[in-house]
Amino acid sequence: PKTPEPFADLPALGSGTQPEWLGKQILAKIGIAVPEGGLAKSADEAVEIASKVGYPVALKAQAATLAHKSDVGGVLLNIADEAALRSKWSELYANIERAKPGFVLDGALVEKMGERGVELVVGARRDPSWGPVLLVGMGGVWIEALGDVALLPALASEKQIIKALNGLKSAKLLRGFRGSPPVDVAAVAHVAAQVGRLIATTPEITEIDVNPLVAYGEGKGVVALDALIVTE
Amino acid sequence: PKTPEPFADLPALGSGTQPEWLGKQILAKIGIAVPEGGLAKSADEAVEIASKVGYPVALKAQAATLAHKSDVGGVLLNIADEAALRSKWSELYANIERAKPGFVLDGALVEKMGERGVELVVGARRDPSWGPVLLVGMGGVWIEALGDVALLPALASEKQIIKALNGLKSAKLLRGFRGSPPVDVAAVAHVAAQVGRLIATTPEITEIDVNPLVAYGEGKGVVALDALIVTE
Amino acid sequence: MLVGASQETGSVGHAVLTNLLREADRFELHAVNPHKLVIPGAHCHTGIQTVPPGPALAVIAIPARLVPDVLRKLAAKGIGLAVIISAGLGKTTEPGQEMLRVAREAGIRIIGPNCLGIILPHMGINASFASHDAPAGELALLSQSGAIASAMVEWAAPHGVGFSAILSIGDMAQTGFDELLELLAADPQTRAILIYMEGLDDGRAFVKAARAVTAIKPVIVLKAGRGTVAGRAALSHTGALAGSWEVYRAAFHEAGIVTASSLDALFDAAAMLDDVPELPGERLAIVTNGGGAGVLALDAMEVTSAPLAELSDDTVSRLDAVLPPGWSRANPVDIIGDAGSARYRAAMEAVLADDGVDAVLAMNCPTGLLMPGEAARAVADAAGSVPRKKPVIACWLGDANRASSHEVLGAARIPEFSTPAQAIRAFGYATAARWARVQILPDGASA
Amino acid sequence: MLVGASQETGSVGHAVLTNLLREADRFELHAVNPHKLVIPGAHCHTGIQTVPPGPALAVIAIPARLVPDVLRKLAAKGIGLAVIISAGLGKTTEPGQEMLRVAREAGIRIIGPNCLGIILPHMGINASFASHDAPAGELALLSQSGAIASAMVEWAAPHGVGFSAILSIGDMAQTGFDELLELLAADPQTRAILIYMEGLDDGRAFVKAARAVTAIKPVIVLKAGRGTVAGRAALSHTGALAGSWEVYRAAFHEAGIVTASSLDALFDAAAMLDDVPELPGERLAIVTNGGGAGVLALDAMEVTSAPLAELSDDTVSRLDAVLPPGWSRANPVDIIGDAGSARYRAAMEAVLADDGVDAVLAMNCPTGLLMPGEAARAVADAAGSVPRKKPVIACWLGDANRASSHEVLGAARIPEFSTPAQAIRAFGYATAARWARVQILPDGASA
Ligand SMILES: CC(C)(COP(=O)(O)OP(=O)(O)OC[C@H]1O[C@@H](n2cnc3c(N)ncnc32)[C@H](O)[C@@H]1OP(=O)(O)O)[C@@H](O)C(=O)NCCC(=O)NCCS
Ligand SMILES: CC(C)(COP(=O)(O)OP(=O)(O)OC[C@H]1O[C@@H](n2cnc3c(N)ncnc32)[C@H](O)[C@@H]1OP(=O)(O)O)[C@@H](O)C(=O)NCCC(=O)NCCS
Ligand SMILES: [Ca+2]
Ligand SMILES: [Ca+2]
Repeated sequence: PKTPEPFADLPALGSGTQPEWLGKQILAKIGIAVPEGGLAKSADEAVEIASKVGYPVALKAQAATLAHKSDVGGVLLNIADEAALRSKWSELYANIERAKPGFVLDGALVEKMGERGVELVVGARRDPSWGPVLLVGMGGVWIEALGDVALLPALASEKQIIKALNGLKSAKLLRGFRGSPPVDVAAVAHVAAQVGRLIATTPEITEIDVNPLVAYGEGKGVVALDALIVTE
Repeated sequence: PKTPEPFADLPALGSGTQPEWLGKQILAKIGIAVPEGGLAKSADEAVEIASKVGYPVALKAQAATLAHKSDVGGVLLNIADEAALRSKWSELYANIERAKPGFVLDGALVEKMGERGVELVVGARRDPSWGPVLLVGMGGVWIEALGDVALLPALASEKQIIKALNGLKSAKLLRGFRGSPPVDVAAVAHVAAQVGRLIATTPEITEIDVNPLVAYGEGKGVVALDALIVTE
Repeated sequence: MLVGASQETGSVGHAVLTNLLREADRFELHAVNPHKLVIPGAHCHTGIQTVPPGPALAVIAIPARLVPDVLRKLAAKGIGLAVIISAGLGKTTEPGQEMLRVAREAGIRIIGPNCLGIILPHMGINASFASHDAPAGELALLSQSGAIASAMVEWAAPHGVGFSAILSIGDMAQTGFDELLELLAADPQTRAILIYMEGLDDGRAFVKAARAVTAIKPVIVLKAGRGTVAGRAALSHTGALAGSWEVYRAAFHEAGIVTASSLDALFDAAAMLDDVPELPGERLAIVTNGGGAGVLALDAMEVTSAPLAELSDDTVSRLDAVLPPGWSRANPVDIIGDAGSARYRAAMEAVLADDGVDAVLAMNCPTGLLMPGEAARAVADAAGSVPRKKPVIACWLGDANRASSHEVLGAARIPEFSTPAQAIRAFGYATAARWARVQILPDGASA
Repeated sequence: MLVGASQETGSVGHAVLTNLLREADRFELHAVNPHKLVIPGAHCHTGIQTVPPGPALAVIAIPARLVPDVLRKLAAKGIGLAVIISAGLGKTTEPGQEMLRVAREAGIRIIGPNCLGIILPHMGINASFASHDAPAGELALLSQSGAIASAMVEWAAPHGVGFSAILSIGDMAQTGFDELLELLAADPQTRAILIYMEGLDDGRAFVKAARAVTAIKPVIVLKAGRGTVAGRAALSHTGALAGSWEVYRAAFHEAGIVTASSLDALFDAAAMLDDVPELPGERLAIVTNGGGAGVLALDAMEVTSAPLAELSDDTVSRLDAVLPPGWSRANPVDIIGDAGSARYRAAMEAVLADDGVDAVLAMNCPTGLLMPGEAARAVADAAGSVPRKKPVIACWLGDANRASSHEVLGAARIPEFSTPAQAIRAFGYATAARWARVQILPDGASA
C-alpha cells in the first residue's frame, strides 16, 4: 500500500535523544493519550500544574541526555499535596546533583498519577535492511524476562497488530484474566499503528519507545506513561 | 532417605477444606511467616487486632466452605484507620450476604498489609500413583497464564528446590531484575521443604496451597499471604 | 558453455563437466580450456573466441582473477546469463568489482559467484559440481549455501522428491532472492519453493517479491543463524535489527512464507509439498495398525494447529462393520496389530469418504503378519478409489519398512515418512502454507 | 518352548516360530500344537505333557481363554518364565485373573500378556513376532507398545545399532518396568537402556528402581501421551496428577532419566549411545567442509546446554598449517568445500589433540570432489589415531551420502547422523545422561 500522509504540525525536533516531555507532546499530537500534566521549571510552576491536574502527582526529572532517570532518583511518585510537592521538588534536584554533580535539567515533568493496568510496550526502529519496523509486546519486567514481543512492518494495519498481540506468549493476560476485564486491545493497536505511521512518515525519527503503555479494560483506552523519541 | 518425623503440636484439623485462618495457624506452627493478625468475630475484635498489628490492614471473610472470596467481595485491602475498618467490616458482611444470602461466616481475618514483592506459589498434593508431590512456581496471574511451575518429590532437599526454582521459565525474575534485588530464594525453598515435609508426614492432609507466597530481597524472607489446606 | 572444463578428476571443472555431459544430447555443450581437450559429447575450444554464437548460458569455473576478462569475451558472444562458481570475487575485491562492472556494461546476469551452480532437471541441465543428479519434479530450491543445496540433492532421489530448479546463489553479487522468486513464480513447472537463507541485504525488496509468490505457491524457508535471542536485540537501544531472528521471522510472516526449524524440517516439508502442494483443508484423520504410533502422532499434533477430524456416526458404523470389536470408535482409528490388507483398505475407504475429513495419515507399524508393501498397496488403492482431492500421507515406521513400500507409495504420489513426528510436522507445514496464503490475500493493508 | 506354534503363514504362532527357528541350533526348541506338526529344527509336541523337563522359558501364543490351563501345565514342567503374547487377558477379565492366580501359585514370572515377545540377540533368541531380527549389541529396549518395539527393530539394523535385549512388556500384568530395570542394571551386556512408556501404575516404585540404574547406565525414555498441558492439571484442585506429563517429567528428572521428545529423538539417542554410552565431557568441537552445515549445527546447539569448545592457540596454529588461508580460525572449523582426505584427517587430528575439546562432530557435505567414503575413512583414521577417550560423531549430510560411509564409520564405532539437528540432539542426550548421573550421585537427600 502507499505510504500515508505525514502528520501535520508536529513540534520541531532537535537531533538525538528527545526529552520525555517533548516525546509526550508528539504522542499527544498524534492522538495518543499521555498523563495530564506538563513541564515545570520551578516549584511554583509545578504547584500550578498539579493544582490544575489534581493530586496525587508524579514528578520526573527532564533532560534529553538523562537516561535511566529512576536509577538516579529522578522519578518521584504518589505526591499527595502541595507541601509534599515542594519538598519533593527540592529532593529531586538534590538527587540529580548528588548522582551527577553539575548536571543541568530542563525542569521536571509534573503528571497526574494514573491507575494501575496491564503494562505493554510499543516501539519502532528504522533498520538499514528492513526499513521501519514496529514492535509490540508485554511491558514491565516481563518484556525482558520473557522477551515477549512481536515485530511487524511499520505500516501494519490495526487488524494485523491485534493478531500479533493475540499471538504473544502471555496473550492470556490481555483477554481478561482471573476476573480482570479484557484489555482494550483495540486502543493498543491504534497507538501502535500511529507510532508506525509516525516513524514511516517522519524520516528524521530513527527510534520510538513507548514503555510502559498502560492498558485498561475494554473501551477504557490506554495511557503512554513514558516516551522516548530518537532522531538522526 | 527415611521419612522425617511428623511435626508436633499441630492444631487439630477437621475433615475437608480448612479455613484460611486455620491454614495459616498451621503454617505459622511449622515456621512459615504469615502476616501479623488474627481472626475477629466482631468489628470490635477487628479493631483490637488492628490496633495491635498497626494500620493499614486487610480484611478477609472466613469460612471453610467459602472458596474464591475475592469474587464475592470477601477481601478488602488497604484499610487505613479504625473508622474505615468499622465501615469496611459492615461492607464485608453485606457483600457476602448479597452474594450468598444466609451464608454464615466464621468471622474475618484482620491482617497487617504487607509490602509488595515477587509472588510465588508453593503447593503439595497426595497422588494415588506418585505419592506426595511438591509444586513450586511463579505466582499470581502468571502461574496460570504461563503454567510456570516445577514438580518435585515431597521430600526434596532445599538444594533441589532451589535448582527447580532456577529452572523456571521466568527464573530471571528471581535473580534481581532491572534494579530490584535478587529474591530470597533460600527462604522460598525453606517454605517449600516445610510444606513437603508437612504433607509427607501428615497422612490426613491431601492438599496444601500457599498462593501467593510473597518473596522479598535476599535475607528479607517470604510471607504466605494465603493458605489452603485440605484433609481427607 | 563451460569455461574451465577440466579432465582432472577431483577438480571442480571436471565435476561440472561430468554433470553436464550426462544429458548433453539434449543441448549443445561447449567446453573451454586453454589446453586442447577431447571430450566425447562436447565441443572443445581452447578459447571462447571459437565458440559459435548461440549459447544462452555460460558456467564459469576458473580462478577469480581471470573471470572479468572471460566475462568480457562472453559479452561479445551475446551470452545473457553467467553462472560463476569461482570463489574470491567478493564485493570488496578488485576482480569482484571488475566482474560487476563488466556484467553491468554488457547486460549479463550473474548467478553467484562462489556457488555450486544450477540444476534444471526438466531441461537435462546440471551445471553444478553436486555429486549426484537431481530428479525432475515440481519443487524449486534457492540456496545461499552450495553445501546445503548439494545435501538436498543427495537426499531427494531416495525419497522420491523431484525438482524444477536448484539454484545455488552463492554471494548474490547481482542476482538475489527477489529476482529469482519472481522467475520461479512465473515458472509453470514449479509448484512450491524451498529456500535456504543465511542473510539478506535488502529485506524490504525480498518481502515484496515474496508476497507476490506466496499468493500463488507455497514458500518454505530455512533460516540459518538464529542464535540472536528473540526480542533482545530488537529491544536494545543500539542494536540494528538486521541480524536478529525476530525480524526475519516477522518478515517471513508478513510475506506469507512458512519457516522450517531445521534442515530435517525442510526435508519433511519438501517430501510433503512434492506430492501435496496444496491441502483442501486441515482436519486430519489417522488410521494406524499400532496404538502407540497413534498416540505419538497425537503428541506431535500438540505443536501444530491442525485439528483432529471428528468422524461422522456414519463413518463409525462403516468402520464397526470392518474392524474387530473393541476398536477405538474415534479418530485415531486403530485397526489393531493383526490387520491385513483388506482391513487396511476398508478402513481407509471409510475414513476417506467422511465429509468431515480433509486428509488422512495412514500409519503402518511393522509386524511379522503383513508385508509393509501389501499395506502400502492397500492404502494406495484406497487413496486411488476416491477423487484425488483428499491427500493421503503415509507414515511407515522403521526404515527397512519404509523402503519396501517406497515404490508403491511414490507411484501413488503419497508422501512417505518414517516417524509420526516427521509426518505430522510435514502436515503442519502444509497447513501453515495454506494459512499463509489465506492470510496474505484478504488483508492488503500492510506494506 | 513355544505354545501355539503354527505353520499357517500370516499367523502369530507362525511368525514367532520362524523367528525362533533362525538360530534354533543354539538351544533346544520345543513347539507345541494340538495338531501333529513336522518342523525341521524343532521338537514337535501335540501337548505340553510330552515336553521333557528343562526349558526355562515358554512363549505362549494361543487364544486367551486357554492360557490359564496351559500355565498350569507349564508349572508342572518347572517353567520359571512365560512370555504371553496373547491379548484379551486384561486385569478385569476372567482368564486374566485366573492367569495371575496360577502364576502366583506356581511361582511363574509372566512377561506380557498382549505383547510382541522378547528378543535376546546375544543368545540367539527371538521369541517375538517382529518382522526382522535384531542385531546383537549393548542397548536394551523396554517397550509398552509392541508396535514401537517392532519399529525400533526395523530401524536398528540399517543404522548399525545393536541390542542386548528387546522386551515388549505389554499389559505388565505382573512384571513391570521396575523389576526389568533391576535385571538390566545387572546385565553386563547392557550399557544403556531405552524405554517407550505409555503409563505407570506405581510411579514411586519406578523412580526407586530407576535411580539405582541411572547411577550406572544411561536410561532414555520416550513417554507417549503428553497432551495434558504442563502444570494445568497439576494445579487444578480436583485433578489427580497421575496422568499429567508434568509429574512424569518431574519423576524422570528425579530418577536421572533423560527424556526423549519423539520417536525420532529416541532413534537419535539410540544411535549415539550404541557407540558412545559415556561422554568424557561436554565441550564440543565441530569440523565441517560446509559453512552452512556448521551454522545449522550452532543453531541446533542453542537448545542443548553443551558448550562449544574453545580451541587453544596451539590448535589454531596447527590448523593454520593445514587449512587454506582465510579459514574461520575458530570452532566450528570450516575446512572449506574443496577439502580432500588429507585436509580432513589433518584438521581432525589437530582438533582431537586439543585438551579443551571433549568430543568432535565431523560433518561432511557432499561435493563432486571427494567421495564421502573417503572423507569417512579420513575421519575414522583420525579418530583411531588418538586414545579412544574422545568420541567422534559423524554427520554425513544427505542419505545417499551417509549410506556410502556407513561401513567405515560403523566399524570405527562412530555414530552417524544425516542432519546437523539430529547429530546435535543426540549429543545433547548424551550430555544430559552424563549430567543426570552426576546429579543423582551426590545429592541423596531426595525420596
Ligand atoms: C574456480 C576454481 C574451482 C578453480 O580452481 P582450480 O581448478 O584449482 O583452478 P585452475 O587454475 O586449475 O583452473 C581450472 C581449469 O580452468 C582452466 N582455465 C584457466 N583459465 C581458463 C580460461 N580463461 N578459460 C577457460 N579455462 C581456463 C584451467 O586450465 C583448469 O583446467 P585444467 O585443470 O584442465 O587445466 C577455484 O578458483 C575456486 O573458486 N574454488 C572454490 C569454488 C567454490 O567453493 N565455490 C562455492 C561452492 S558452494
Ligand atoms: C494369541 C493369538 C495370536 C492366537 O490367535 P489365533 O492364531 O487366531 O488363534 P488360534 O486358535 O489359531 O491358535 C493359535 C495356534 O495355537 C494352537 N493352539 C491352540 N490351543 C493350543 C494349546 N493349548 N497348546 C498349544 N497350541 C495351541 C492352535 O492350533 C493354533 O495353531 P494352528 O493355526 O497351527 O492350528 C490371539 O489370540 C491374540 O491374542 N492376538 C493378539 C496378539 C497381539 O496383538 N499381541 C500384542 C502385540 S503388541
Ligand atoms: Ca514423492
Ligand atoms: Ca553404531
